[in-house]
Amino acid sequence: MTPLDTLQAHSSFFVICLGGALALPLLSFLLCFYVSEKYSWATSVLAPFLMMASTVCAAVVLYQAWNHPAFTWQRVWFSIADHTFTAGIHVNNASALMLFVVTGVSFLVHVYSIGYMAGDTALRRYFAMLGFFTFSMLGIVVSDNLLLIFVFWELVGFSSYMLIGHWNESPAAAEASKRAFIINRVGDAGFLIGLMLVWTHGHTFNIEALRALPLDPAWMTAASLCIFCGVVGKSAQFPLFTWLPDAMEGPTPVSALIHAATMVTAGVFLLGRAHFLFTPAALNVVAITGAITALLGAFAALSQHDIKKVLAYSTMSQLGLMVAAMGAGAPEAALLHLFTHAFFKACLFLSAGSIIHALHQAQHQSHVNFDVQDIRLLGGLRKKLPFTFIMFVVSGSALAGLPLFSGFLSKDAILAALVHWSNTGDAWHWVVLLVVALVSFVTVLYTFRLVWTIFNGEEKSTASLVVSEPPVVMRAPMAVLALASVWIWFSWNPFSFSGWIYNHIGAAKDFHGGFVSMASAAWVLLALAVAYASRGRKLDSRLLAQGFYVDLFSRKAIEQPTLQLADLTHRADKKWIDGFLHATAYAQVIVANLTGWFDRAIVDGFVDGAAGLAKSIGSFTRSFQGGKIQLYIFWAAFAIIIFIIWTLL
Amino acid sequence: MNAPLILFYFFEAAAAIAAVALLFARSVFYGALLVIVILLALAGLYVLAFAEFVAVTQILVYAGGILVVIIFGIMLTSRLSGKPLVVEHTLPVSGGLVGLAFFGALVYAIALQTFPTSESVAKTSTTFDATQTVGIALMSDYVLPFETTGILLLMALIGAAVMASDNASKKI
Amino acid sequence: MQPYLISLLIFIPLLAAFLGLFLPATSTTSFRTLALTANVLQVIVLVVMLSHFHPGGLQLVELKPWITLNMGSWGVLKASYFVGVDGLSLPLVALAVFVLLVATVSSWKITENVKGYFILLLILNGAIIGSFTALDFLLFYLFFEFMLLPMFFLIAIWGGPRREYASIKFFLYTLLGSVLILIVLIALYVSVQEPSGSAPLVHSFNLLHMADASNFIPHALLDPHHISKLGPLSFRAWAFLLLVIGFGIKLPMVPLHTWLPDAHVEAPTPISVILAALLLKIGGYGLARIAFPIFPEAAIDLGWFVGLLGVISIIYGGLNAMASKDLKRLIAYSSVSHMGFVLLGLSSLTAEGTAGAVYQMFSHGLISAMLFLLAGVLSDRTANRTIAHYSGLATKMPTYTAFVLIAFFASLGLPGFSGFIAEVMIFLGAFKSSSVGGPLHESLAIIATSGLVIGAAYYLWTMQRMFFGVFNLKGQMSPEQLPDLNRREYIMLVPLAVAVLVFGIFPQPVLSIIDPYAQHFAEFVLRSGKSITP
Amino acid sequence: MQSFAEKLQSTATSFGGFVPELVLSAGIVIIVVAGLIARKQPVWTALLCALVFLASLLFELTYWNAYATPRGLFSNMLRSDSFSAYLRIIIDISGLLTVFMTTRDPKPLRFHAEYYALLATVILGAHLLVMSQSLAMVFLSLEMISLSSYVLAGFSFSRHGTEGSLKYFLFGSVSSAAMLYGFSFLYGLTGTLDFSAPEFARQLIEHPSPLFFVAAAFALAGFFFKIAAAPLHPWVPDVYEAAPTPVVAFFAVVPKLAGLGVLARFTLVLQAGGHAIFDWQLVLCAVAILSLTVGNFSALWQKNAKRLMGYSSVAQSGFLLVGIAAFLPQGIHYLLFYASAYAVGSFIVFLYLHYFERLGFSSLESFAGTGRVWLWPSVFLLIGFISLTGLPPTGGFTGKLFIFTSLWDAYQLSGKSIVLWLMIFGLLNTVVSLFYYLRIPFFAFVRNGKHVATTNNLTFENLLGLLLVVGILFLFFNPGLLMGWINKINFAL
Amino acid sequence: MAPVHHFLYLGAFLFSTGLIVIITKRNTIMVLLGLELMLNASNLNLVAFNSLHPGSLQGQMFALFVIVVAVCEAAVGLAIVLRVYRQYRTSVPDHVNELNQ
Repeated sequence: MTPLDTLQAHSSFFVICLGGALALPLLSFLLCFYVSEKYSWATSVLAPFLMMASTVCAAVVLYQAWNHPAFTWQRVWFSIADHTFTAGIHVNNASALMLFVVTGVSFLVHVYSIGYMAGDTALRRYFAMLGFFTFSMLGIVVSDNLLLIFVFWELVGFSSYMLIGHWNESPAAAEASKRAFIINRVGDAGFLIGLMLVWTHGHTFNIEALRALPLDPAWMTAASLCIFCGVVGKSAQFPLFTWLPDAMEGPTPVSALIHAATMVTAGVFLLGRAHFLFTPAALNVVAITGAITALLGAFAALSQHDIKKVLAYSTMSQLGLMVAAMGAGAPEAALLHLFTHAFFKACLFLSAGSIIHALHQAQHQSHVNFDVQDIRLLGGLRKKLPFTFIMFVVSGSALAGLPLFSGFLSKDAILAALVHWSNTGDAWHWVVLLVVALVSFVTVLYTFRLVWTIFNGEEKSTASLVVSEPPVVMRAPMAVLALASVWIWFSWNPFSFSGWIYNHIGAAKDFHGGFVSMASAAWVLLALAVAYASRGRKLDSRLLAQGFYVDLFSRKAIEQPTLQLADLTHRADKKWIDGFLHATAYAQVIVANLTGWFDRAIVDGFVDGAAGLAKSIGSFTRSFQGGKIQLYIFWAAFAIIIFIIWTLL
Repeated sequence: MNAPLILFYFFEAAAAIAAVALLFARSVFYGALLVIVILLALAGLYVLAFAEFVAVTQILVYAGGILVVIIFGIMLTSRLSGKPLVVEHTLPVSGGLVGLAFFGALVYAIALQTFPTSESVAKTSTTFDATQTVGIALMSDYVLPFETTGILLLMALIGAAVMASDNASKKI
Repeated sequence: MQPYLISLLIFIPLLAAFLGLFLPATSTTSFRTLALTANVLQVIVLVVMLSHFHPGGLQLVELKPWITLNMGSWGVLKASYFVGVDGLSLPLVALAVFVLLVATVSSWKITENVKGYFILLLILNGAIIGSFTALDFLLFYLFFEFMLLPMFFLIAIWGGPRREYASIKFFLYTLLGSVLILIVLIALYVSVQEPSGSAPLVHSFNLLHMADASNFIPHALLDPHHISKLGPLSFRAWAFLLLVIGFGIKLPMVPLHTWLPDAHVEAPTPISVILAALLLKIGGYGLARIAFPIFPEAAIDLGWFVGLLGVISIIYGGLNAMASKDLKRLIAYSSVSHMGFVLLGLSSLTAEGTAGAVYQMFSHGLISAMLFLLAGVLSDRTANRTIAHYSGLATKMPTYTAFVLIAFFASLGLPGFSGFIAEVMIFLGAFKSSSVGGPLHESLAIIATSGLVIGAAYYLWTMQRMFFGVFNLKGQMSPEQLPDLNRREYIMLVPLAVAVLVFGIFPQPVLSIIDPYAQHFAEFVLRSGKSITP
Repeated sequence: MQSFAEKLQSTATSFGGFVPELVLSAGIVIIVVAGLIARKQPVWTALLCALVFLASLLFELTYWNAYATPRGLFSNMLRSDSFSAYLRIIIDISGLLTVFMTTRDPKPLRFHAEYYALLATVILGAHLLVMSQSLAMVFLSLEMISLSSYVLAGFSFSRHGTEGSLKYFLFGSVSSAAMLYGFSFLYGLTGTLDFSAPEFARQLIEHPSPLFFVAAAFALAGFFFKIAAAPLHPWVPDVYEAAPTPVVAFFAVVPKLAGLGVLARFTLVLQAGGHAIFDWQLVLCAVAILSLTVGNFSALWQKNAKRLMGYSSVAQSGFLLVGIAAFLPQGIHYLLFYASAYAVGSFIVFLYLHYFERLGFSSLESFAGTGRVWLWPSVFLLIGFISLTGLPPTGGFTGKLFIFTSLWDAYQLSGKSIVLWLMIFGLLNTVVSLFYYLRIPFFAFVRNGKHVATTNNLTFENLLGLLLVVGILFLFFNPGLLMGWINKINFAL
Repeated sequence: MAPVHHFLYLGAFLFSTGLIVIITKRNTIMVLLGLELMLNASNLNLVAFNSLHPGSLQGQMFALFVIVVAVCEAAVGLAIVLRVYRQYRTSVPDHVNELNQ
């Protein structure tokens, strides 16, 4: 099928909507920079409006593309020799859905930001970068070739850098944004190597074309693992996850966006996109990495004290689950979890943001200062923030995987896939399954702990504050997202994950999920009970609180040595390489002095040493300065006779 | 051993001994006298080598001219001290070694050498009128060097006059 | 008109320099106007040139006899005024015209001895264009050397506090390089004859003739058909190495790079711009134009070495940049790192790598010009470029920070900026090299990717230290000294930023010019290199 | 054997090819006499001297075609050919320039007639030297140059001048005595004083011996002294520092080129077309390398401009020797080209060193800031230095390109590694040389000095400088003109 | 007549002696004397060699010219020495050493 044919297969309305969905965020980015300083408030109207338009377009695209042949469109980007590098769009069910989810969540975050960021000095930059962030993510979603994905991949990194570091006067934010970008770059370097492998062996980056190529498993394993490096960086997998908790320094809506729809999900989406590249060997690595990440994230979330960090580790853990599912050969399950997670995690963050926002406002009024994100200082907020409480509970339930919530469905899908996988493959696959089960248990624990600490019990530091619910622009998005966290949107049957999404975003394998669903429900309820029973306990583990010291390790073992190496090379540059130059300069002095021997009379004493060293020392310094003609003659004669004797011999 | 040969070795020995003495002479004046001895001895050798004209020139110009000039120079440059000028040595060891090395290398090279002769030596006689031949040669084959020498002499004298001119003595 | 376009481009500035000699030294504006007029005229000529150029081989050629000496039995020595542009030189010429225009505008800050400054600048201008277009080795060498003295004086007279040391170092290094090139030049033209083959023998400096193995005089020491050895390598390999070192100094290539940081730190802003954006490129240009095509078999044999040096440059330069305490020095080291990519790309002997290398030269010209202009903004205001003395500049100079951000991200190879295209193609080419018979091992490309991380690290760290955080100054500066960008700076920076962006998103116009050259280069070097191997 | 009459006849015809030298000889006498008459008018003697040189130059040019066919003069004492004629032309021009430079000196020149007569004598000696092919004539003309030079070196009449003179004299006479000693052995070994005679070469080839080598080495020592090559160079810096600048300019060119001319002939005989048992190429290469090293490295740390130029002169001898060491026919042509470029470059430099010396600048530091005030002189000086370094776009570069070309050719032919080393070493020395050549321009343009002066750019000096600068640039941009002329020169014995 | 070699040995001896004198004597006039010795060594050689070629007078003629040149050298040399003495009040060459200070 030529690109033209596919174009005709879809209505021009579809194309316009697709273009709109992609271009409007970019337009938002450009326009926001053009708004003058004076009217910067206008951006908070303009950007959400454009995002809304984009969301509508995406909805149309989703509606029209759903269960239709994939829409493809290609242009030559540039060409070299007989190879062309194309830029193209490929929209199938998964990407159309992702398109909608990304734009939708982004729109909600935009709206929420109107309230949350009101009064910020750099509002234009904020909304512009939000637009750009969304645009970059959309780029990844619809691109039809790996190079283009890599391009947007990096742009996502860039926009996250800008957003995490939005409050760049704060050193911590600046540090966090820098680290996020650099750690992502480490993964990207791996991704790039993967691209090189693909190019060298396949001579194309086009995903569909690659799918059709006869491929050699050895280099496919290598290439897919390299590409997985990129995923590890972007989706915060072990060991490159440390940037994610740090990224909480950014504004909370940004965190919501990063964790729900953009950035971290990009990795999982790419895994789904390029899943055919992964050989079983590579998939094993993927599964193990995912399981480790999920486990680490879940346990680390247990002993965090910062609301956002708990959520961050929880995201990491959830991403681990998705990656593990990918590794287990169930991309549909992973994607399903991706979508459900997008909504409830966004809701969780926005709710957390709501708490932070409300308490900040209150603090501001009563001039009290404490860390509003530290849950040890919070408590009993249920009465003061009832709406937020409900939102938190709903989305938290989804996260915990309680039945009737979306999380239950997708987690079920993953578990079912893993059960199937462990039945068919090597024995150690069971370990992964067990780990995942453990993770879902721990998820319940920390979610319960979070909700309980914040909303139940006595008020601590907040007792004296006059706290009010956030404005409606913030509450509305939360409500929408909470609504999207119930099962109904994903499958009619609250206990069966094989709904319309699961069955159509890929070549879904139908697992017999009934037993797993029951077991899972029971498991979660057991966990809930345990959580309630241990509600007062504190888990103070430095190991967990510090994220297993991976961060510390990377600082001590990688960053510091690198800096020391840089220092070393810098000194080497000055001392050795430059020093060599200077040494040659000294050598010149020496040579000049040696030749000066000829002209001057250094050797006066040397030659006549036999006659009397003492006598000549006096004339030594003087002889240094000027020429004695007889010495001139002596040296000339000496040179000649040496030369003659040397030749005669 | 015939008389010329005895004379030859006599002159050689005289020149050599005088030269050795010159090496150790500490008075310029004695040095000059020793050089006169050498020059005269050489003149004798020239005669033995059938170069009477050169020998005569040697005695007249060298011993008679140059040396007088040099002795005159000694007088001029030692007039302040009044006492006999004592000459120190500089670089005696290294200078001597270099000189000896030259001598050794030359003797080594000469000893290995045979020289081409254009005609048999026996044919020449002591009656060969060198002076006339020299005169003819100077006017024919050697007219260019002869004239060149003239200009050289002229300019050397003018140059010497410039250098020695008294009003040039400024102390800067 | 068309046949004289290149000559016009070369001689407009030289003529202007000559005219400048007769202007009164007191009139500052007249020199600015003169230089600017020359630059604008060059831009016009360039536009005409671009409209006449069609992607393909050598074009707009001018070939005039210059020196023809009949040396009797030895033959005829022939050098010509031979200029032309192809896919390699045209982008660089365009870059040169553009950057020189920016540099002239940036020279408004110069107030001392304006006459001398602008005359030297104009001479430098002509010499740079000349080097990029010359196709006769002697002519090339003339222009190559001709750049040296103006540059030397521009650094030494108008430079910073340690200018004398820096200028002499620059001069010595570059001269050393050019002497090495001279050795090869002599050896080459003695060994090469014009293809006519008739008596008398014509020794030609024509670079195209030199690149044809059949033009070598049989049994000459550089004759590819009778390879004579000197030590472990053949004469041709030695010659190749000499050229690599000679041009590598200019490039600069580790470990021959130490002149660069000093020269950059001390040079006045416009000169830094020219140095980084144009002079370094002449090293890469020389390798691509002279070293590789004339000694293809040596390029295949020793390409791994060149590539290795490239990788070392990438990493070593990056590490040094990380440890630099002076902003300009940091940028200078980043240039070392980026020019390492050029070496890597060229030595891959693939079309991708070559095109990437040329594109990298082009793009680095734009980006480094921008970086040095930005560094110049700070030096102009406070004469202090120590990174540690600043923090939180973003609040005080937001526009400036925005441009710095763009330049930094462009330089670290963010997609959307021109550097990305170049680096990706170089990586692809370098990785692919061994599979098409090129000299590079895959591991080189893999190791080189670490340069991406290092690049991000030092730029973002600098960003964090200087621009983020709370506004604070150290070292006897007051905030009043730091107004945001003025109109002139804005005018200089915007076109560069736009160009970097445009060529990052739409590389095809430039690549279509480079492409025929790159294909020909890779194919030619590989084919003729393989055919020469004894 | 010819009859006396025939000899006289051939002598008489010899004068036909000897007109410039006759003019010079007559000129010397006239100048001396004129000096006695016009004691107080140095301008007249200068003009007279210039006229003599000009006449000599014009005669050289008119006889140029006649020189194309080589012939022996005065019973083969001299050889009249275009090779020597070319060098004589450069020598005459140098003489003219020196006269001009001298007249620029504001201080009254004492003994002016003697001064100009001595200049003319050196020129005459140089003429004779480049034509000589008899060892006797070589010795005589060399002495003619030397003795006059000793006096000229002391013409500043200061303590330093005298010291330079003494050192020059002692060193020079010892070297010429050594050379003479070598000549005497050469005579004994070959039976002839005419080194171009066939039997001279035959004896060399058929009876090589250690003594022959020693003798030739002694003879070469004298030549090396004259061209200021290491290891017979130690006198150079002292003399250059002490002598008046015009004289130094003169020394840097005239005796050097004259010595070079005879050295080229003599070594060609010694090498005997490669049949010689001793490798004289090796000797020349070694001396060239030594001169380059000694000259360049010692020059690096000099503080006095003229002393620096002294060492530079040693290094330049090394480069000139490169041209000879190639032992190729075109090598001689290239050598002549380089020598011309060297002469022009050297005169540019000395012209302006003299200019600045009159303004009171002689140490390198004192040049600080002069470039700002005396722009054109400084720029011309810079171009002169660039030419001496051998960078484009000057004739110095073309010359260097040419001589190293012939060296590479020589290497291709012989495969001797020393030749290759000389080439690499020589070119690398260019870098070193630039270091000191640029020091004066560096001080002049880069360092700041306090000079307040109004300058007059339209002096005859600057016009002359401009002419020379244009010449040196022309030698780069169109070397064909001069090279075409040089190519007509047939250099053979 | 004695073999020519004996002339040459003496010549070599005189030459070397002259050289030693020139290098070692701390008096300019002595140095001049050494110089004369060296010139005479050459003359001796020339005359001796000429005796091997009786038909020609080359060596002898050369020797004559050398003598004349020696005169010139002596004259110029003495003039210089006198000037040195007048300006430096010394005839020790080592003490004439003010350049390059």
